[in-house]
Amino acid sequence: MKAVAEFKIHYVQMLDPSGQPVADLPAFAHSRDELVKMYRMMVLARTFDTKAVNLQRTGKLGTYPSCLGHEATHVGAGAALRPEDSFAPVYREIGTQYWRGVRMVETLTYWGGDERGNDFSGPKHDFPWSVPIASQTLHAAGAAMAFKIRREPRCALAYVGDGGTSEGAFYEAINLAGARKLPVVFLVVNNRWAISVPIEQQTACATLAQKAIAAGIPGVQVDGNDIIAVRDTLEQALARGRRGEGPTVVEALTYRLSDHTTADDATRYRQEAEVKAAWKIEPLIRTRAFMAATIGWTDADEQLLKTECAQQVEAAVQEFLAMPKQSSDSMFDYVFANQPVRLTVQKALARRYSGKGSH
Amino acid sequence: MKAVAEFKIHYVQMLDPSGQPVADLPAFAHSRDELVKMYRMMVLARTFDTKAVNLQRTGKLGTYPSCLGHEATHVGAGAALRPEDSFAPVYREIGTQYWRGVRMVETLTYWGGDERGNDFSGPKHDFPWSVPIASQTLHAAGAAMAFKIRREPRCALAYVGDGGTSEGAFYEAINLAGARKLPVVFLVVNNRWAISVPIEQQTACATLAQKAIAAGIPGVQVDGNDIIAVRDTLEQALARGRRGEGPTVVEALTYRLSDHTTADDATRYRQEAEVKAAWKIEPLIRTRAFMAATIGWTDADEQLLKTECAQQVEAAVQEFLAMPKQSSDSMFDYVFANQPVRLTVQKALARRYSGKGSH
Amino acid sequence: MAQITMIEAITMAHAWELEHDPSVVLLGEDIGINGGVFRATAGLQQRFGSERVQDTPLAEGMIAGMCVGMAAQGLKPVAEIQFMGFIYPAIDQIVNHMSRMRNRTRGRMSCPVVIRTPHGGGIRSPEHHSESVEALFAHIPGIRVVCPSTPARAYGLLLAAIRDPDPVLFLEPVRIYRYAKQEVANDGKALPLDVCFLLREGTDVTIVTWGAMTVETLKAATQLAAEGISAEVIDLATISPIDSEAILESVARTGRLVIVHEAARNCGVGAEIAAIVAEQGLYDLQAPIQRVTGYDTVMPYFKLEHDYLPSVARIVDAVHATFVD
Amino acid sequence: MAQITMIEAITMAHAWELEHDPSVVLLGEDIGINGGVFRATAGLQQRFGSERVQDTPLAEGMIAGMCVGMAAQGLKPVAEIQFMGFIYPAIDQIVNHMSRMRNRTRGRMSCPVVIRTPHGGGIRSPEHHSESVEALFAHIPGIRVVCPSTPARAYGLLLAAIRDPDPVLFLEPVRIYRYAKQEVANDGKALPLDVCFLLREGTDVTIVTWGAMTVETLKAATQLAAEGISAEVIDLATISPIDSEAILESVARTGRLVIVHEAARNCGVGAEIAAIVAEQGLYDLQAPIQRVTGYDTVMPYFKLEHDYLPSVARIVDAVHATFVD
Ligand SMILES: Cc1ncc(C[n+]2csc(CCOP(=O)(O)OP(=O)(O)O)c2C)c(N)n1
Ligand SMILES: Cc1ncc(C[n+]2csc(CCOP(=O)(O)OP(=O)(O)O)c2C)c(N)n1
Ligand SMILES: [Mg+2]
Ligand SMILES: [Mg+2]
Repeated sequence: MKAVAEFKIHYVQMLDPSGQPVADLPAFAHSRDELVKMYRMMVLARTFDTKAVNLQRTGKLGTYPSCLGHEATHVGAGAALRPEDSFAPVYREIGTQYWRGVRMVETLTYWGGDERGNDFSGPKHDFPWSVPIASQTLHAAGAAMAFKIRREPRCALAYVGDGGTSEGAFYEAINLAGARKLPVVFLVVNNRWAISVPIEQQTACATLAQKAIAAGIPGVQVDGNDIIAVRDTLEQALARGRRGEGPTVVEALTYRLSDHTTADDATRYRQEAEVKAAWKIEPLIRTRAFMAATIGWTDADEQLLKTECAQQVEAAVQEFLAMPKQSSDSMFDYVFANQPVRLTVQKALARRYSGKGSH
Repeated sequence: MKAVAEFKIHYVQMLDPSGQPVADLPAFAHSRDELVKMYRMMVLARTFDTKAVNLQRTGKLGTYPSCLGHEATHVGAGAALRPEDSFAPVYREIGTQYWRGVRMVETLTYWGGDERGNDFSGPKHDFPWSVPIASQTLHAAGAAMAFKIRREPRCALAYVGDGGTSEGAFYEAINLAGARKLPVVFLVVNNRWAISVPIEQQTACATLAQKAIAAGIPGVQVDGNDIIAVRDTLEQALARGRRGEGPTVVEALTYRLSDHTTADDATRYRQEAEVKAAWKIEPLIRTRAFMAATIGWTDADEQLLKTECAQQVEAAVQEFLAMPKQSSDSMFDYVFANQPVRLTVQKALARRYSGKGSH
Repeated sequence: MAQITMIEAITMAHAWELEHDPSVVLLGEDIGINGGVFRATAGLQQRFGSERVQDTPLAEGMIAGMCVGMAAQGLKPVAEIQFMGFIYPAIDQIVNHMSRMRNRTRGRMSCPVVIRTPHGGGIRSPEHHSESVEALFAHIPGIRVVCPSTPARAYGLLLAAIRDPDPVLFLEPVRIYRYAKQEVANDGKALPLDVCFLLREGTDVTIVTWGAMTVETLKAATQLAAEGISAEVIDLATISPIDSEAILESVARTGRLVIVHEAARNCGVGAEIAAIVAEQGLYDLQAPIQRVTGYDTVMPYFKLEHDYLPSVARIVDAVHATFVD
Repeated sequence: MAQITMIEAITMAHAWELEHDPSVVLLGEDIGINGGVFRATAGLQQRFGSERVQDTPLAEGMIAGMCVGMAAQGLKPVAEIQFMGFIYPAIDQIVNHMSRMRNRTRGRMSCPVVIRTPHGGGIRSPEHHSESVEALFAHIPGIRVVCPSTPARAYGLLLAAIRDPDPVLFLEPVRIYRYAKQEVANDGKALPLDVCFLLREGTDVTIVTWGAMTVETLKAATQLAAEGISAEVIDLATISPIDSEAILESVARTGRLVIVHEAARNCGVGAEIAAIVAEQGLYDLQAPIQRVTGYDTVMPYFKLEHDYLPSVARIVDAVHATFVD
């Protein structure tokens, strides 16, 4: 039998779990500023995350999906993107958003049950959070189509989870992107779990990067706990897109150290030992070790950073708690630009009952 | 960079376009009975097809999708299936159906605008025609799940077109089948066109067999105009399924020699030269040449076969034309097993107006 | 007999049917070891194994399409869609295949499938988690739509749905999953489909509702009774096909009709009920029909969800309005 | 000014807008060199290039999702779904994103998208090619549903739909794509959305309909006129939001209401119209409302489609019924 097509999936790692370089490092990994900026954002994301989980526990937030363990992937992607690129998140990627200018108070507003949290003060061309799994991959492809038609050197980036790669929308997006050579990168965050379903139950694939082969586009696997590798891989993929060379699927291997969301209890379905092992390879430890070794990052630096992050988070929380609720009018005012009579009538009705709750 | 996964797609051909063997042939290719049976079915399908197109032209049928050029794939698959397997067609695969016992009058009934054409007298466990592209791939996977749960050594087979591989449902089906190791084969008929959209516009993939890689399952490409190769490849894939070894994607490379359907005019979008070239490699010529060389198939045999087929088709047409229309009751009687009052009332109403048309 | 919640009654019905009918297979996202995000299938995989109670990959269209294939080959799949806002990818299979397989094949094949999904809001859920789009499915021929309002009705109607030879969309009102406990006998007895339930007899006005809104409606009825207005409360239960006879009969007695539902008003199921009465019971009406519904807006994210959901006050005012005009 | 068919008017509107608004991009299956299976985009790819008029791979969910992304980044996508029976895979994107992007982002992003699709049956099409499920979309907040009934209205309403800052589902009644020619000025003038059109004035009964059913309804009105019954015929045109003021005003004058549509009756748009009148115009009604609709069955395969479609006779009888009761 004649082989008519051959494929290989490569794996990229630059820092091993202990922070030792295992490959030639890109320029930014030699820059103190860049390293500190990235590390800072990872610590900020983790600080915020802990706080948000607590706010949920005390009833100040609704269900909240933690980003614990995903910081290298999220911040690495943020650092790789240019401001003019467009970014389509799922629901955990605060590390990317904060890099791009979304404010923490907006995250709190959103998970506090208020649409204003999707009205980012930061990058106006970034997509809002997207709860319906995998749907956002098509939005990024659509954005890429807009860039391509307008001949803009911009690239779109969509996140999708390991679970999300089972949804048809994901394949439709990568196939279209391949067929039309769109400037878009699909970042598959393989954190091994989709709520209670482990990756082995989700697919028979050895890697999720190989899903790219079904679209005839490049797929690459990267250590998602290694921010150097993530950023470098994505910078290359995004640059390819901006140069008109087409889409890429990047699979970032990481681990969801938290429950799925605050509404979930992962002890029901996964082994303590697995989580423990994952804590050994988590992203912050190795980045810090690498910084200690290469730029002399000290405990004092660390302490200062943590204090700063805590203060920033606390300020955001205060701003959030002081925010007045939207009025019932806000239900009606953004349904259409040109409001039909029917909605104007209902708006008046809603005002009459507003605040009276359902009882 | 470390390669973490490697894949190859193989191509299977046994008879070249002139009918010369180019590989070791399986046992059935040495059996006169089997060869004649397969060839007979291909000729029957083509005879029926020509007749059906004519019936449409004279208003006796509605839109009809020709199978011209697909006969080796369709009949080869029919021959590979066992009666107890379950088969999910799209809309062209009469060659498979007739092998399994569907009657020609049923095809005419269906394309004549009558649901009774889906009530096959033949294999009761085969799925009806499926117009919504790619949706049937999930039905086959569901059937396979039923076989697996009941520990039955049966396999399901779903067809899907090259265009159909762009629908999310297809990927969802192959991914699920891989993840649960289901006894199902997905037969992708790559006839190079999805109505007016050529395969190059549909996907950036070099082969459609490689879509299997996204499901972590085997994919193989076969010359779809070579009935020996198709049958042999499918027999192996189906046997794998029945043995509990999981699903396979088989891509059959063929060509749609006809318009998409009788409602289409392919001269609007494709080159005469391409069609001419495809006629040179179509399936009947090479099978006949092979039979002439190996079992002494003569012009007289050919003539006799053609006459027989024409007679059989004509008998089916007569039966079809003599069939009384369903009554308006039939609109209501199969909506639910337990008819709600509302439908009983409407059924009486419909009877009152039945036959009065819309004017 | 223990007092149980609706969610427990649902688990109990599943268990009964898994035990008594070997062709019943449960499938859905996280329904296995996790027991479903609302715990509707808690313990069932442990008890019946991972083939009878299957976790699926994350794809709702796939779940529905698999159900079609499994059902056509003799199984009775009971699928969970994690939230109603995620049922949309499954609509193609539901409309184009599941609900018309019997019709398309003249009865050769059929789809005895149940699709269960949480329905409605009011529990501070994330975006897209509070949908109540029963009207979309009520418009589709060939599928029943059912929504229970108590633990006992959840038990009996779910059994009926699983046993029904045709597809049923089974909507589970999240707001009352754990709202009130009730004694429910685990006797395998199904309740009838296609008929509504009289929750409270009355003489002055008929209020038709279903699912979680029965709670506010019954509260409103109590409040109205205190003012001397006797409200009859009907739980639609089977949303499609509608038991129009019962509604018409009630309106014939009371002369007034108020319909309460959580879904958006425009082309909601309330419209169909109003239309039926405007066609077949017009002369019984002593006042214009009133609908108390969600607004024609996106269900707001949870800070405002109680400004969206019909309230007791709105129901009471709507009943009052039928006495003013 | 040439006499043109509806399908030609649609092509003309597309061409006008492609020429005058560089952000307009057409996409769909077979809309390029093939010009669409009904020829709605004939010649447009040749004229505007394959980026402005794009063939897509075969995936409706993809088409809708791409539209969301393109629109959110400033384009105005006009997508064709080849037949309405194939719109189901697109519903997730339409409901969960397209129709609520403005609301979800408090206006930061929006989706000025038009989704065009053939609507209804009556032309001997294969299975799944004759759907008229406008009610599903009418129930969804944040998207308009529009259906023209003549070449001129198709031209003017399609322009309006493309220019509207929010998503519009544009339903094209296949039965009348080439039914009658009309002079249509290619002047780029849009018709208003959200209002209905008075097709025929009358005093005795109001008949509300849309799309292809306007043909049978106008025939019925002519027949009724011969008997001395003066029927007012209203073309809904914008199916959602409904112009209830116009309908209520008409019923206030005529005292009778008949609604005609091709879609299944249960929870069809006719129910909403009936409900509006039963709420706000009850005292104007001199007789029960009548709905003349498709049955609550799957649209039959074409041998029986004319037994399913509302006929002139059924409409006439329904009007008569409003005089009997
Ligand atoms: C279409 C859809 N189906 C189901 C859900 C419910 N749900 C939310 S998150 C989730 C699992 C997602 O897993 P994965 O894609 O791996 O992302 P992760 O949560 O691990 O980041 C599910 C099933 C949803 N949000 N959308
Ligand atoms: C979901 C869906 N979308 C669109 C169509 C309309 N349509 C019918 S056949 C076809 C092309 C199918 O091409 P392919 O899958 O290659 O099969 P082929 O006709 O070549 O056998 C299209 C777009 C459909 N039937 N179903
Ligand atoms: Mg995951
Ligand atoms: Mg094809």
